[in-house]
Amino acid sequence: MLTTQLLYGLTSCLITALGLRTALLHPSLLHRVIGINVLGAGVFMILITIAYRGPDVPPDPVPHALVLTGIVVAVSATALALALARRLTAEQSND
Amino acid sequence: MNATSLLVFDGLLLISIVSLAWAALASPDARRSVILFMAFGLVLAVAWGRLLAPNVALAEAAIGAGLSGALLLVAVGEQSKHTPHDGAVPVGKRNALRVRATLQWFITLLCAALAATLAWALLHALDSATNERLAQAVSENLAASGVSNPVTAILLNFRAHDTLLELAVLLTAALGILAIGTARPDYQRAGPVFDGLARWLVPVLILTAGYLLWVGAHAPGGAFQAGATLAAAAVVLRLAGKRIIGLPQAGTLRVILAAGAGMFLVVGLTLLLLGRPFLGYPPAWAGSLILLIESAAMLAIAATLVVAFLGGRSPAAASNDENNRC
Amino acid sequence: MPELLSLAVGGLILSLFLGLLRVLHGPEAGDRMLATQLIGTAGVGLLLLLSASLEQQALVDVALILALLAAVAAAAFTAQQRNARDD
Amino acid sequence: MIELVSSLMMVAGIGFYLAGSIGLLRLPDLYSRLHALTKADNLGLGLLAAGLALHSQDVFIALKLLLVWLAVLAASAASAHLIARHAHRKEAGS
Repeated sequence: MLTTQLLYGLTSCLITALGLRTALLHPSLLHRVIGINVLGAGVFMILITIAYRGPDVPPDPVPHALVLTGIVVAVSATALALALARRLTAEQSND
Repeated sequence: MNATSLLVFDGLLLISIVSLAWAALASPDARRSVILFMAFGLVLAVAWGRLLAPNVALAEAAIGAGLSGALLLVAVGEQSKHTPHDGAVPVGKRNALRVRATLQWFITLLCAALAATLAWALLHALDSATNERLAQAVSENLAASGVSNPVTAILLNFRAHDTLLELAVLLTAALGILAIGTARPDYQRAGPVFDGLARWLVPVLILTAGYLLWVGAHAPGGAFQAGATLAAAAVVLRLAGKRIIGLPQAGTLRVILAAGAGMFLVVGLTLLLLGRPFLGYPPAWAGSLILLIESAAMLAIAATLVVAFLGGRSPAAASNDENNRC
Repeated sequence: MPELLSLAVGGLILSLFLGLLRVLHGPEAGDRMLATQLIGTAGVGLLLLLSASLEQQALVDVALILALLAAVAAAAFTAQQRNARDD
Repeated sequence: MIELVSSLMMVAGIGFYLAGSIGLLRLPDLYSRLHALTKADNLGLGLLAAGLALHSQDVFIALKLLLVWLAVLAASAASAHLIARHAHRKEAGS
């Protein structure tokens, strides 16, 4: 195991947990959406850390492909969540 | 670069990442959170570059640092305008509050446990001999895939089924947004400085999108990064207060939104009719077929992201739908 | 040359770190946005240096996208204020 | 000789970066911070990119580096102006 992997791996676990906590507990919807995005970033970092093989070896491309699609799915899920939140606000202010 | 300086670099980069994530989540003010989140995305893009993942770094730079931030900023602006009763959550009895505090502690503890378990599993996985089976399979078959960028080969050839379904997920999200909301009102016309920015930024973004699509076959790049960059061009036009942002009207828009998954299916089914497996490209044609599918996917991804930024149907289309219903 | 690249990377990460302090301290949204621009520019410089020292030409493309999209983010920030203010 | 010039340019570039960030951190208000920031954007990145372009000795990469610098230059000029104007309007409005 490389020191780089250790450092990035532990960081990724930390931000995954931080993001999850906010996504579950925060009262504001927008903060929850940001929390889910931070959680996603943590998971992406785990995958890219696993793919890393050191500075002089080409990394494993399979996790990179997973993360690439993950980023795009994450942004569209974020957009859907924001659209839902917006509709919710509109319905509430109609009452 | 020697090992020590890389180590110092990693340390400072990771401290920045954690403190930005922490500050973005802990800040009470939503707009501040979003700005911190954008800075977080910028630093992440550098980290992906550092970990030799340029394909991912491109997507993060376009989406994490740019488009997500723009989406969230617009949402913040609306929230602060519309929610006077924000924070006025009805305060329950003291008992309920105590239950809530206990619950919060419990969930925090669970998250800490999750982090520890993840760390344990990750260290275990990194310690055991790395499994190179998949990476080897990719490099062995790369020559026959029609492209030389391994990530593009995986996405568009080896695991094309997954990417097809992923485009279907994007289509679902776009349809959901179109069903839930109506488009946000147009922005007011921008001043001369903003117009000047848009005048060069939009064409450069469009050219860059084309470059990324083309270069994706043999170097980092591809449909996802290109689609996000193209969407950014439309977002800038929208922000500058232009009504026409190159997005076609209702009917054509739906065709473009479905183009990514649609082109995949057309190519796959055609190959099936010709007696080949579904999406099993003939090696001689693989490169061109991949470029064809990627071009359609780029347009679909860009259209999805622009619809996401607009926030729903255009008001004209929405009133049409109402009329049809009555 | 490798020593120089290390030194330059060190200088830039320090610059990014100082920008980070300003992002965290604010006090106004505009200050944070300016500091985010600095982090973006430092990120662009870091990617250029990494592309030379890790011999990854593609990182220059990443730097270009980062520079362009940081402008989009700043545009979104100000345009949203423009609309929020005027109506 | 080219190596020396390239090294000097890079060192000077980093110097401007650091000066810019220290200014951003130490100066008292948004407008003077803005002034500091432009040093990092224009000169810092410009000298760094020029040094790297000389170092790489590849025309295509040198052109790309130039493009990156121009993009940052134009983008930062416009966004700095916009941010400053909005801060100014916000002050005037409040």
